Amino acid sequence: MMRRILSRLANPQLLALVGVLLINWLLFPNFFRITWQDGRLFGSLIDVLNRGAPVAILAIGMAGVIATKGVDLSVGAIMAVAGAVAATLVVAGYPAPVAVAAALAVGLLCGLWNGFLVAVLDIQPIIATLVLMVAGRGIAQLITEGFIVTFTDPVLIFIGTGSFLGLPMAAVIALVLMILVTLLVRRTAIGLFIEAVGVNRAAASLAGIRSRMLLFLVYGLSGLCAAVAGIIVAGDIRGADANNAGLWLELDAILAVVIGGTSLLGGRFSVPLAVVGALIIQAMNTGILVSGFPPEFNLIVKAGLIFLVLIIQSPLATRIVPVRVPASEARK
Amino acid sequence: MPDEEFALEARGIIKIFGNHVALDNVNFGLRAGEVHALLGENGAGKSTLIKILTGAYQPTTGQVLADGVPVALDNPQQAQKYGIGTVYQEVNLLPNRSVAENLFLGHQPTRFGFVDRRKMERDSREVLKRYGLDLDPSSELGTHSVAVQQIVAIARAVELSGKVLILDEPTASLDRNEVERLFEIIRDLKARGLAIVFITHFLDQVFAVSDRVTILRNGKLIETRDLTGTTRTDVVRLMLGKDVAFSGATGVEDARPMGEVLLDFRNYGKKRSVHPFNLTIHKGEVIGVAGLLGSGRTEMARIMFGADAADEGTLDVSGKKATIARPTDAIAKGFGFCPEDRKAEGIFGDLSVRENIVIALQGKLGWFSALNRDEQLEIAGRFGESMDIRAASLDMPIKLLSGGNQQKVILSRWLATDPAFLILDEPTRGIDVGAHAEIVRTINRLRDEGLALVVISSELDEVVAYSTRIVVMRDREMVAELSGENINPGVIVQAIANHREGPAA
Amino acid sequence: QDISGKVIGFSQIGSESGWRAAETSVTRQQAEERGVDLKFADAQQKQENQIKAIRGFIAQGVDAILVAPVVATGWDDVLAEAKEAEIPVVLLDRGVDAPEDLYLTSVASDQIEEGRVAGQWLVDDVAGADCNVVELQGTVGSTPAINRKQGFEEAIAGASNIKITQSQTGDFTRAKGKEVMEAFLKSSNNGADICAVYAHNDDMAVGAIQAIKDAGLKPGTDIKVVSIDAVPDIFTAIAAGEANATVELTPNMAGPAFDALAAFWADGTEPEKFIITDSKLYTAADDPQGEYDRRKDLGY
Amino acid sequence: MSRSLRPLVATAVIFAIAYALAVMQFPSMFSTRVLGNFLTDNAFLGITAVGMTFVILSGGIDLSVGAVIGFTGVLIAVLISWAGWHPLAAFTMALAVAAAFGGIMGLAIHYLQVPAFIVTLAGMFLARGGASVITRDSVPVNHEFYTWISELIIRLPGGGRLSFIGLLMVAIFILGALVAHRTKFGSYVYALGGNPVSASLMGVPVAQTTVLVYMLSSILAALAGIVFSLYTSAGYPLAAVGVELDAISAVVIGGTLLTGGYGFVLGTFIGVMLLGLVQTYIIFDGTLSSWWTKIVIGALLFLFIVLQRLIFAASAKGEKAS
Ligand SMILES: Nc1ncnc2c1ncn2[C@@H]1O[C@H](COP(=O)(O)OP(=O)(O)OP(=O)(O)O)[C@@H](O)[C@H]1O
Ligand SMILES: Nc1ncnc2c1ncn2[C@@H]1O[C@H](COP(=O)(O)OP(=O)(O)OP(=O)(O)O)[C@@H](O)[C@H]1O
Ligand SMILES: [Mg+2]
Ligand SMILES: [Mg+2]
Repeated sequence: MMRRILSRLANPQLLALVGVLLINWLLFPNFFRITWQDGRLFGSLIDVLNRGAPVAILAIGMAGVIATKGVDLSVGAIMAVAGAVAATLVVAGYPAPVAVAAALAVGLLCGLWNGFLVAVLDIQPIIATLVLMVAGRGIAQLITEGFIVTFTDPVLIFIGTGSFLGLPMAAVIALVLMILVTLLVRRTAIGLFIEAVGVNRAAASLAGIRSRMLLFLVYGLSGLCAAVAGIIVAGDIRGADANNAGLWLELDAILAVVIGGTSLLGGRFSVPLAVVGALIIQAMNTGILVSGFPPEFNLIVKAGLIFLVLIIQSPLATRIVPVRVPASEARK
Repeated sequence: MPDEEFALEARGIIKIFGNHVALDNVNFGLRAGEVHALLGENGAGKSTLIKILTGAYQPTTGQVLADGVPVALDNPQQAQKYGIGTVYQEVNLLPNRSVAENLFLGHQPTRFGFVDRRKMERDSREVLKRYGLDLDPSSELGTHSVAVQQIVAIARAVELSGKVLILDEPTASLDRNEVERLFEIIRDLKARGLAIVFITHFLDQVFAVSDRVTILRNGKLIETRDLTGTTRTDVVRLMLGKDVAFSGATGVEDARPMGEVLLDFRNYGKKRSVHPFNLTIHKGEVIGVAGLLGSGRTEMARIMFGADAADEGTLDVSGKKATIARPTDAIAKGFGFCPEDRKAEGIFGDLSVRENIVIALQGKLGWFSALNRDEQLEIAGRFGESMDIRAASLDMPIKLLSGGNQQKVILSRWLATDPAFLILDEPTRGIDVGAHAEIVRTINRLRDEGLALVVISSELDEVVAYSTRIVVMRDREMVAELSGENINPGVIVQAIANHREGPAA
Repeated sequence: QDISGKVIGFSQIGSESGWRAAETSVTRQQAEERGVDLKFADAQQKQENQIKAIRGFIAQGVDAILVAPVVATGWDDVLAEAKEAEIPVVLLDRGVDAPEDLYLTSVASDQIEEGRVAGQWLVDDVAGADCNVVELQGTVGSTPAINRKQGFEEAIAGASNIKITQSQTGDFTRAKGKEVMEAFLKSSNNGADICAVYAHNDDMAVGAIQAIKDAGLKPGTDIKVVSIDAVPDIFTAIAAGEANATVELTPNMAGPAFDALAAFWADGTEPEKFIITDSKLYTAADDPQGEYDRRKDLGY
Repeated sequence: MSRSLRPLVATAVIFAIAYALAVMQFPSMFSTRVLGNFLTDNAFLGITAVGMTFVILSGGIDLSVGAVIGFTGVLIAVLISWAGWHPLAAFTMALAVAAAFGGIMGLAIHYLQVPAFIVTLAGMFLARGGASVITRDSVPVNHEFYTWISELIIRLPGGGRLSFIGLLMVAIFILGALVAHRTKFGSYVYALGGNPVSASLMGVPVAQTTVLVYMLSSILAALAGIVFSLYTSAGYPLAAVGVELDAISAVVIGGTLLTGGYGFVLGTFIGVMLLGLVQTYIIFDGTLSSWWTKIVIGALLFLFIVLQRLIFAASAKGEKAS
């Protein structure tokens, strides 16, 4: 048992995360300093959790999509739509729970639309979700009519900036979602079916798996996760910024999932490792910010990190240093 | 004969996958102008040895020599340079490209640096004619049947082989005529001095064309010997390391008491696919399906299982009307289906053996009553044992298993669902003698346990051995139903060949 | 000076910020007031789309073209084409690096001046006291980011007491502004070492204000906030004492443009080549609540 | 008709119908001016899309092309305006750098066995970042060579112009089609997209082909960058953001399967023209607000894909019946 836990901790993703954090610490000695302030924890490490949460939440949904050999480019736009819906509703005087529920429902609907294109019309996922990626942001702007819809609703603001047991609410939500989704896919047969569909859809259908329903489920879940992230981001800045909310975050989410060891060719996937992937990306972003790096170098550092993580993970490296195959270990 | 010069030779080959030794110090020499059969059970390491000889894999240790000179074969391309042409075990061509391009890929005739398509297609037509195929070389390979694809693969390998031709189970999806034609070509090439490696599980074919035989067992070289003066029993004994009686060939048995009617297909069919057919299947019955390649057997099986939905006729299951529009409907009624194309429709390559076994059962149980890992292991372990699945671990990806073991896994997958009716499409294709006998035994056992089975097979001896009735397909139409005395190869061949006036239904 | 019935094409950059949305809606308003048939094309932040739009307008035979150029360079060919087709072109809110005879006039603010006004305010406000400034830049490489940085640096060049200690890009967005400010606070002794934040636009400033509050400090007092654009939300913050100053960039660039066109068509009056809009400074002394009310319906 | 030709025909038919409808509403859309603009304005996208077609045919994807266009533009501008190089020398340099860049991505994809999506995403960050490190400004290019090229136009009756870059795009499409459909390299690309394992066992030089495909894509992206620099007479690090998505859309609308192995270079040409048509239509309409523009583009994208599906499905049925 103990050994299993230990060997699970010794996977490349966690090692990479630790590596990035250590580099941050070298560049910025106060990186690990955490203080207690106004009933919440405060420090760069907490920022990593807080700022990493939206991408982590996107990655939770994206992992399932990628495991079915798909990809969801629309999540950034769905974030904007969900934020816009929630913000306009509270501004129009609806109670926050209604606004949140409506935003989640809209996100789910967007996801199901993607599922419909992929599962029923059989359109390739990149293109199917590209439709909503382009149109979604327009829909969000249509809802906000181009304004940044600022609100003062305490519930929405709490979702974005509050804290629970000293931890940022966004991180808590991400954690809870991660656990729920992991349980959903691993305690039921859904995870196995997702992988089966991703590996061989023809065989899956002959083995009696309803792959269409499953695709609806994963894209729906991805849309729902995007909506959660969208509400958080809106709550964080107390406003729905339809132009910029979630802009290009789909790429970060895909990256997180891939860093988490899920192949873009479908098959084995791990939700918790996708979250770790998101944290790696955020740890690096935060590191650049606190260490005072000139902004022109941000992208280059990011590219370097991707290569590093991928080289660590590549079959070539596993041949030299035998590390555990991450995905199979992540399974219960 | 240590210093004999071989056209192609493998010396002291060891190949280790992870911690599994697939080949253990194997020596293998090929003389020019011989047909050399490479035999062994499923998983013995035949395909692995071939892949090393052709540069697809690198040996862990050991050497490959061409004409006595050590050569480094880093990829299949280099092997082609040495005049080695290969048909790998699974059909490994490009379904998205034209037949002509599949034949000539990498060696296309060119004019002014551009591929000369017209010449390529003309040449293709000629090459294919030698195999009795008359088809449009510019058509997509994927639109043709597996058999045609297999022939194209063979033709390609023959075209490429200046010196050595390697055939890894080339006959698995060929019918008799095509096999005969292949043998003619093999004899012809042999006369021209080519060295030919021939892997098959059909011992008849081994004795029909081969000069020498090398036998592998569990990755070890057992023996290489001349085939003259060797009997089948010798070969089987060497392969298995023990004597076995081939339990299938029971011949005509007394009519068995039939169970009650399980399925009743009435005018069942699908337009443009399978003519409406009538078939009643009882519990405890094996219906053999015979027919030429492309006669529509697979299509019939798919319609029965709902993989393609029937659009006419009715079906009664246990006396009650039933509609089967998709596989889940069929599975709910207790059907199971082992498809013909294992790789494309059967296995989940990256998933473990365990998951491959439990997946259909889990599909039947639905999303929310998941089998936990222990239950999965128990089920997989049970079938692993009873079906004698050879895998280093139940948690290894199934794609690493040999073909025969993969087939056993798929069979186990359906047995785990406790089916009432099983459709097996070519269940013994590409399977060694031992596994073959085992599958035939399993079919008999299942029948005795009261299952109903439909088994499609191109091997008449085999069909005759276990069927209680045989239906014959021709041109996508069920043309005959044979039972009792009529279950013998002679009558079946007649039924397949005859036009219209086949033996009475 | 009636220009009603004229067809005028407007190639807008996009709708990447509230300010730009306001510019679009003000332009539409102005067009409607004057009875102009406005053809609007959104370029989604891409120069190539703007060039396409201008070519499209030419092919359609519009009477005049307004362009808010996304970058300064690369307009020679397409403007020459418009000139050849005898269609006057007016540049809005940014200039271009092209021969001046290729366009009728340019209505724009002076972005360097905006940065200078903001910097001068800070110089005056701290009045000689030491002040470490953190800077939230706009999108890396964008013209306003470069110019506003340059203007600010020019203004504080003379004041050795004012230093920019950290500078990062906040991409002109609230979310990034907040995230970057959080990091600045962490690396400046929880904000104790920061005296002021200079944001290249108000949106980032709004984000930064929230970050400062989250860190337990008082924006506007503990850390001064100065930014550019004068969008409604910053006036709310100024009114609440959470922001100190903003420099106005008016969204009404189209009004002067239409006026110039009207005069040009009426009697061929060549307008001034550069019509510079005001870069007015607003602080708590300028009735922030009133400014907010005046702007809140402009489509920011 | 061969099965794989069908999506191509479908796209062509859709384009013809869509164009006809647009002309009915705005007769001035049928003019040599608009047709000439189609070529000139989409030249860089078209050239990029040719490279993308090869990449997608081989079963990969290249997200770095937009960034390579931006990087190339900056590199050229800096070499010409700051270092005083002759434009042709700068072009050669840019193409060489791009070739190396694409080659390295290809090597990483093949030898590290990392999905192309991720490697080229890293490539995109690298190229975009590299461009901003060289300069943050938009650097103008003022060289008589540029003026000379921009004056190389064939004037058509009715105010239309065939520009050098527009014709260059057409030439690249023709060359691309020849390479894809008539050379061994082309057949290797299709083979790779069909099934890389089979391809390798059939003796396709997989490593070499992969590297060459990404090299080709980067080189063509750099050529597109050169065209872009001629088009705008400047280099700007943020130029051509998101062009990769336009290129992918064009390729897919043109009937090439993203899974690889099926498709035509000519289809991509029609795909590019279709995207151009949509944009031109929206400009001519001139009433759409920013958000409606996005929504309409998304809806049209959806419409084209679905129409193509329907035509494809209908003709597939027709075949079985015969
Ligand atoms: N890439 C691989 N990784 C790990 N193990 C492998 C790999 N390829 C083959 N093996 C294992 O090596 C052994 C030999 O396999 P091989 O395919 O050579 O058998 P074979 O004799 O051709 O069997 P069959 O008659 O069923 O085709 C098997 O146990 C198989 O599981
Ligand atoms: N619409 C059609 N037109 C012409 N031929 C067709 C059509 N549909 C199917 N076929 C051919 O009919 C044959 C029926 O295939 P099927 O796989 O059912 O036969 P089979 O007897 O199982 O043969 P095999 O042993 O090769 O699997 C195939 O060879 C296929 O090419
Ligand atoms: Mg084998
Ligand atoms: Mg069959």
